[in-house]
Amino acid sequence: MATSSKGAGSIVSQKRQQQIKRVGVYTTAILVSIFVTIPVYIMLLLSFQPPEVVFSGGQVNLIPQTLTFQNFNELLTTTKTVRYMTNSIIVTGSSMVLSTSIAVMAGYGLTRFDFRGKSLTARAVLFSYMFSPIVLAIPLYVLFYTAGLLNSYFALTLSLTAISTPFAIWLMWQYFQTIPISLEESAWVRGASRWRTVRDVVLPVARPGYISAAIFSFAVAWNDFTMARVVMSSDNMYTITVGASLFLDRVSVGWSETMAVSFLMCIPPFLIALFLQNYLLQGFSVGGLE
Amino acid sequence: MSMETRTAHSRRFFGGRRFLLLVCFLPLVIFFTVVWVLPILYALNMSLFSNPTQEAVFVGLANYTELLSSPGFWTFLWNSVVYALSTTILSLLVGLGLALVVNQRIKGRSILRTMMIFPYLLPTLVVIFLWKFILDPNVGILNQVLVDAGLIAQPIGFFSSLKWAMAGVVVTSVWKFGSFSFFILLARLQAIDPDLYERARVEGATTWQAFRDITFPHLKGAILIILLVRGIWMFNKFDIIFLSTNGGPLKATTTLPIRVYQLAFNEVNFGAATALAGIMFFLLAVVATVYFRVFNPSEEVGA
Amino acid sequence: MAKSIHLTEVRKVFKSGGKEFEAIDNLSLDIPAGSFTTIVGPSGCGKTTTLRMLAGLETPTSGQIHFGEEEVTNLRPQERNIAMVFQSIALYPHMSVRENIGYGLKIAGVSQAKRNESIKEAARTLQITDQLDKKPAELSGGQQQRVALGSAFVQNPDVLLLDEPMSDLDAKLKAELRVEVQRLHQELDTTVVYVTHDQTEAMTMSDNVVLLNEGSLEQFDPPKTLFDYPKSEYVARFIGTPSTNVLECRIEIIDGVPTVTGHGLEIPLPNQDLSSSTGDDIKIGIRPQYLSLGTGDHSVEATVEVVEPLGTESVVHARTLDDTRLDIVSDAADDLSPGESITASFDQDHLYFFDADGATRLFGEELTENQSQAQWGSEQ
Amino acid sequence: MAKSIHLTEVRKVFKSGGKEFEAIDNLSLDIPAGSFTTIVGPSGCGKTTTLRMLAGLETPTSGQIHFGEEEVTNLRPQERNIAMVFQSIALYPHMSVRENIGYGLKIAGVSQAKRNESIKEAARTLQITDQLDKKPAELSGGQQQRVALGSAFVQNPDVLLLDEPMSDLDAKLKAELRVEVQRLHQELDTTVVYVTHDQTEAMTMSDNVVLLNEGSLEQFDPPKTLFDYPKSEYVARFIGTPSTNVLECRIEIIDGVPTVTGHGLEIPLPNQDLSSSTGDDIKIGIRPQYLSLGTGDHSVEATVEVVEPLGTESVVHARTLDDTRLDIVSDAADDLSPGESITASFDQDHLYFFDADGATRLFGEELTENQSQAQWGSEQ
Amino acid sequence: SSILSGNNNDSDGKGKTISYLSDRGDSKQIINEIIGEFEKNHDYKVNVTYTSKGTSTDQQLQKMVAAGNPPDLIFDTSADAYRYQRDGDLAAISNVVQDSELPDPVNVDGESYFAPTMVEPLMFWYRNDLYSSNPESWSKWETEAKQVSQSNNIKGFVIQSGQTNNADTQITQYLWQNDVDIYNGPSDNIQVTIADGANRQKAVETYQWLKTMSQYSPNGSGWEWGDAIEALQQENAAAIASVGGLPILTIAENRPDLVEKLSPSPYPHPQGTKQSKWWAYMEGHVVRNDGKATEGAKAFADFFSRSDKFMDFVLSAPLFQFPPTRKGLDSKAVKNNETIQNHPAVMKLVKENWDSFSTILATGKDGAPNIVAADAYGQQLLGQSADQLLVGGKSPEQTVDWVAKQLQGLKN
Ligand SMILES: Nc1ncnc2c1ncn2[C@@H]1O[C@H](COP(=O)(O)OP(=O)(O)OP(=O)(O)O)[C@@H](O)[C@H]1O
Ligand SMILES: Nc1ncnc2c1ncn2[C@@H]1O[C@H](COP(=O)(O)OP(=O)(O)OP(=O)(O)O)[C@@H](O)[C@H]1O
Ligand SMILES: [Mg+2]
Ligand SMILES: [Mg+2]
Repeated sequence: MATSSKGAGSIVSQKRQQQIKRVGVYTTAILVSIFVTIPVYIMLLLSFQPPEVVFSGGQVNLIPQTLTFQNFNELLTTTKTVRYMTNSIIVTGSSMVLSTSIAVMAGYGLTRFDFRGKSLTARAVLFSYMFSPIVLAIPLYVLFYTAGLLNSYFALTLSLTAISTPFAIWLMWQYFQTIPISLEESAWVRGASRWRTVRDVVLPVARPGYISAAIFSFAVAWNDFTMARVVMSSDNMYTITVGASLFLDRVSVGWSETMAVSFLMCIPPFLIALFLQNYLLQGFSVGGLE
Repeated sequence: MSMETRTAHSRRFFGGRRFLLLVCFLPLVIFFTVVWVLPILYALNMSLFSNPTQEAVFVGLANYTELLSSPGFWTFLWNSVVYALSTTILSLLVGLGLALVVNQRIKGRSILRTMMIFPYLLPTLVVIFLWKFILDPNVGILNQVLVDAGLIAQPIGFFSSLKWAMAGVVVTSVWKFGSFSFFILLARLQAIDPDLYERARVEGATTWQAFRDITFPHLKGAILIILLVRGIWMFNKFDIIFLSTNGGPLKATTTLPIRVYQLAFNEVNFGAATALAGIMFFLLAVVATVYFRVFNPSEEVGA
Repeated sequence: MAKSIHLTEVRKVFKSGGKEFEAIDNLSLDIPAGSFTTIVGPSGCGKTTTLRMLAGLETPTSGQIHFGEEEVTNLRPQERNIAMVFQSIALYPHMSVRENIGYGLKIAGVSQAKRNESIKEAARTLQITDQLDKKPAELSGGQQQRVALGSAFVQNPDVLLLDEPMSDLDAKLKAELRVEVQRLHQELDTTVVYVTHDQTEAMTMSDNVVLLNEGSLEQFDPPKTLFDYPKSEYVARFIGTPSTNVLECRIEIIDGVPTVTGHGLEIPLPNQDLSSSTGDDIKIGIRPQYLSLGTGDHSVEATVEVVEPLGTESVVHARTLDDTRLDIVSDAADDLSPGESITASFDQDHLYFFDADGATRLFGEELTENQSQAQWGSEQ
Repeated sequence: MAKSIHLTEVRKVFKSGGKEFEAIDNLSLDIPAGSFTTIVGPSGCGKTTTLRMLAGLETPTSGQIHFGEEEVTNLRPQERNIAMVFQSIALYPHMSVRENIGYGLKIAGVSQAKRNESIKEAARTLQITDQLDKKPAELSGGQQQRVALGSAFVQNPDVLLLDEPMSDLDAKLKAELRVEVQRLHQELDTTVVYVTHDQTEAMTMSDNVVLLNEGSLEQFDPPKTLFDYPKSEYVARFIGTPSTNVLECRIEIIDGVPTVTGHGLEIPLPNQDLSSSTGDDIKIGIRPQYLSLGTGDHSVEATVEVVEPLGTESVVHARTLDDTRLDIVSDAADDLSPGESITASFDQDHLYFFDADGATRLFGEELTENQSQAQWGSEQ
Repeated sequence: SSILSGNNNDSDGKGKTISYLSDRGDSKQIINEIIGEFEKNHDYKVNVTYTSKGTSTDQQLQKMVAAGNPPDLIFDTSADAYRYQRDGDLAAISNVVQDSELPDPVNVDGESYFAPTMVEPLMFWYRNDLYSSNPESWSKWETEAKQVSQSNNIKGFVIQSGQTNNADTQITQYLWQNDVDIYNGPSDNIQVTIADGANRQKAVETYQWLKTMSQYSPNGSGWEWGDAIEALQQENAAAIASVGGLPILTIAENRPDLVEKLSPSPYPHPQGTKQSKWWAYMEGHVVRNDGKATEGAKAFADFFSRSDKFMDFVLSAPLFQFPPTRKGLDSKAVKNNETIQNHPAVMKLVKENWDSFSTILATGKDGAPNIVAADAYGQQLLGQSADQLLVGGKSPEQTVDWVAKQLQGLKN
């Protein structure tokens, strides 16, 4: 009989095996949590402790002793952190919207239409990944300078969008392929115009897809240092990454303020991670790969 | 039979098709031309000149040949490959391990998930702050812990010793980018029909056999895509290395993108810098083309 | 207002990857206004394609489609007053059941209050009142199909197109809904075209049945006619369970009379103009229900393979001496066991005679009644 | 080697979200080695759960399971020599059909050559030889189910568990495969437990049928017994299509004889010990097949609602005067039309009598044959 | 100009908007005030682009030049100024420099190209509680460092290496301390002499010294100023070299308890002889000649140098930046500055050594401007040489040969 050897040699009971597996799983989980959390913990620790407490005695004290907002106070009163954050939020927000809109339109077009040059478009999008973005700095600067757009939100938004769009398009393209065309057809049959169908059916159904794309665009834009450096040249226009890198040079600014400003930069990503991860997962489940 | 063809045909007679097509692609085409095509052409054009921004002299491919024959090129290429491969593979492994864990029904999995996505969204600058602080030989927690535990006699300058610099940069990168693979793989794992595992158990498969014969084949396409996309991105990654080691010590972490930067801004040789970028582009395009031919990752998953 | 539907020499060719595939081949049909027409046929025969052309989701490669007087061949789906239930169900995942059902009405500008009323009524009929506030993903396959039905019915269309709308329901519910759908059809003023591959549905629900065979029309008739007077072997085999038995025979002249011989049978064909076919192969078809284990005009020897008890009756699966399958429905088969020899008898007026191409040449009752015209009349 | 299966007071409680749900309640069964047992019941009654406990994929909350002499209650699936076809089909999407079928054998270490042989044979039987090199996604639902069947059969297990393995097949193929599965069962030395909610399958294929009702055993008997001697109204209604008609009546003493009255009926119950129930409600059940439009011992007036022609016969859906549904299967209903009044007659030996709780108290034939014990014996 | 750069170079330098590139973001407030006053008095507008310290000014500049949009005014070091002058990009601002008391480090053919605004000398800081005395000579230095390293859980000193300004200046200073003449010759014929004769011997000695001292030092490759200060702050090292009072300012923030324990000191001399050359950065303004508002930039540089807020600008980072003239040191503003008052030892050191302050630029014969040194500093070749020695495992001799070869390479 084919399967007579089943179960041979199993001395450990099913329950026991389950236990061993659980222990393994939890150990991995804990190790990874430590790996991920420690840097974040340290950031929180430093942000909310006076530096002389953290660094006293030549050791970094890992146990919080007090709670202080002194570092933030310092940031907010002596630097343009608020202004930088505002700039960051403006360009990140507009880049997110722009990149996602382009991705939704292009993704929809690539899935729903057949036309000559479609595969060329798709390939161009893919190959644009392969050009090192740092080389774009000079041509883009020239471009924006010529167009008189330097030092504007518009130019920075455009540059950031340039970096995030290819992947976002790819994500949407894949995502739309999982949405059955019959959903749209069903709306047409019921008398809905094309535009109405897009509004009532396509967009709501594609939501996880475009939220993933938006999160990705967010990560790119919020992350950015190079492009902001290329495009922005006045203090009032710097984003928080550039701004922080400027004032962190200062004599009087130490690790504590560094961590405090890092903490501020972490708030939007944290909110996104907290509230939108489900969409991200859904979006990636189809968009990420196929 | 493809849905696209079906609708494409059926819509030929519908009003508005052309218009909708235009709406879908016009922004893309304009945008793409402005922010990618023009700059890239401009850059590639620069690579054919010496001193292209001031007294430009056309030199043809001289910049390219010069770069390829310079001894440093192969070192930097090697560094790039080491960096790109090790970060990609490690972040894949970390992502895979954790995705497998989170895919189990355990308590706190959603917290784990939140924790994992978080680093990916952080600005590189912040990531560097955090890791510099951890790996720093002076204030660094890691050194402090290792010294206190008696594992090392004196603090190690992780970003500044030949032995550790690449490792330091890689760990930092993996910390940030591990979650990219994690999310893609987790999504993929969750799409696997749990009945497949039950069927395998009934058929007598061990846990390992089930992983080999079910989990792995399902993840294969995703893994190939991650290797490709992440690999390209890491090969082109600039900021994380620049901010942590700036290519040092002694070129130990100088990758091609770092070198491009140095050529452009330290040595003010835009011709060579853009030529090097062109070489990188060419290398990646070749690798990607071969990769697509051999593995066809999109088909892998599509099935 | 219900409209008649006319297809005139409709062809549909799909091009994919350079290859052409003819999904529908010269189909002409005249479906009366307000009638209930079922399209049946095996998988891939072009049922969905036909329906999609009616809906305007595909454009015929050639030929015309009219709704009543109006030519609609090139009209967009939005411009035909139709409703459709898709084979893939196609519910909007982001809308509640209520919104799904009401979406067409909303598009048409019906007020919220009126919409709710229609929705409530449809939900009651389809037994999904409790599900109204759920999302489609929370429903079972059967419930989803009922929602799809509901959303088509509330729209009160001229033409209602249903693509296998009950395939996911269980037998009991199916039986109930069949009755409801018929009731709704009677109440609404609409022409229904219903695609299915379940012949029970085709037989029980419809005024007319369209039977397709690889894109061409095989027969278009009321169900009873289809069952009793199949135009071909294909029709005879497709309609009715178990499938019609077919025995291969030949025509010989015995005692001057053209006679069908084979399998130990001798069936004379007096007065029939099949003598010209002497020596030709001919097939005879007989429904399992008309075979009995008792006596009859003719009989065939066979060996029992399996007996399937079905409650009041059983199906006996047997094979003739030359290994042709022979199914018999009988209520006296309980004590048969595999391997046993039986004699299956039949009366010749239940026979169908098919020529080598599978076209029906003669119905058994014509032999007996001496009629030369089949009841379903001349070629339509 | 086929093994008998014994379930002893098996309970299965699911905990989810703090709530407990009893999916199986005190189930005891003795399934003979080598037999073919079907588990039927409506959706959610615990069929799959039972099967999964046999497979070792769920552990009973209490009670024991034995295969032959051996207790397997806590053994892992790998340690029981079983094969299973899942309700969800569960084919490995990345493996070809060939690999799918052979996977269990590969795990068991069977050589490539031997594997190929088994696969080839299974594929021939299941008519999927042409599909062997395709991926599951390229197959139709029906083909997929056949692949799943194949991979279970090639494993030659002690116990073969099949969870609705034919739900996606079309009627014709289903009929064919039913026969094949039975043939395979006869050839292989294995005990088959087969879950379905298609009663035709249950009736035609099995040696014994387990009918579950919300997790408890309703009846465990050979199909014929189940059909003819249902233990309860639930069983009578569940088995047989159309469903058994049930009319609510009462017991009165008429002329000193306990008599069932209602719907214009008067059915005396001589010699039956139901006199103690005088004044009680009682329900009578009669299968639509045993109702006729002709004459009989008793008759009921009804109004036709819908007539469904089914080829040789028709189903008449009617309602009695007090609006109870009444279905009649008849071959003489062609000219009935909705609204018409009919008289449905029956012989009393086809009746079932249920008490208020739905338990069967009496079979009509007992009245006639004057037997006081039903054929299926005393309470089992 | 380039055919590629979109060619916006048609300006006559008479534009009204001055584009100003500066890395002094930390003195932003005062700079803005000065700009405000300037704009009130002149018909110009000033647009400042701040960059972070280090190389980002270069990057920003290259980008702007490449686009044909060069800035008019740059805040930079004298060494960079000389490089730009060599490239022909600067406009002379002789009137700004020569009419004032400002030093004139970039004077070519009688024209001045650099208007200094501040001086930043290197300084040595040590733990007065761990070092038994101020280690004035190399031998003492070694004994102290050894003693501290062995008896305490702390490194005696920090040797920094790598491609950073920090490492480069320090290695240069060590060589200077041993009287190594890295270069020689007049501006138009600079010779690299580090590997010649006696210089080679002394250079090898110096590198040998560094190697010895590195035993008592944490590995410091790639460190910038802040890293060294952190070593001091975290008590990983007992002594470091830095720019001016930067360490004490930082430590006052994070470790107030350490402030008392730190003392400034000049670089020790191997022979204990007098200090002859002491690296001090000089930073200030240069005006490019290819911008759109060259004239305005000149006016602004002049206005800036003469502004009554000039001292406020210098003192916006006291102890770190010092006035560009000796006279400025004695000014009221400096004297009254609270931070400076708190650290009299620093001021004393600066005043005593003022005369030996020198930049890398002035390393030609008799202090003539040295373009090779400017370029070497731009690429931090001497810092790299220490990396070759300490990280790359070259011997002192090999290191000297390596650095000589690299420097020679710059000449071509
Ligand atoms: N867009 C298309 N491109 C190419 N071939 C197509 C297309 N749509 C349908 N076909 C082909 O046309 C034939 C008829 O398809 P259709 O969907 O009408 O079948 P069907 O009768 O509805 O079958 P089923 O019962 O399986 O739904 C099939 O062979 C199918 O493969
Ligand atoms: N893991 C589980 N957790 C909680 N409840 C469950 C679980 N599995 C099954 N149930 C519940 O147990 C009951 C029996 O489920 P089971 O799957 O055995 O039904 P079934 O008879 O196979 O139904 P169907 O015909 O629909 O397949 C159902 O009410 C189901 O919701
Ligand atoms: Mg179809
Ligand atoms: Mg089930």
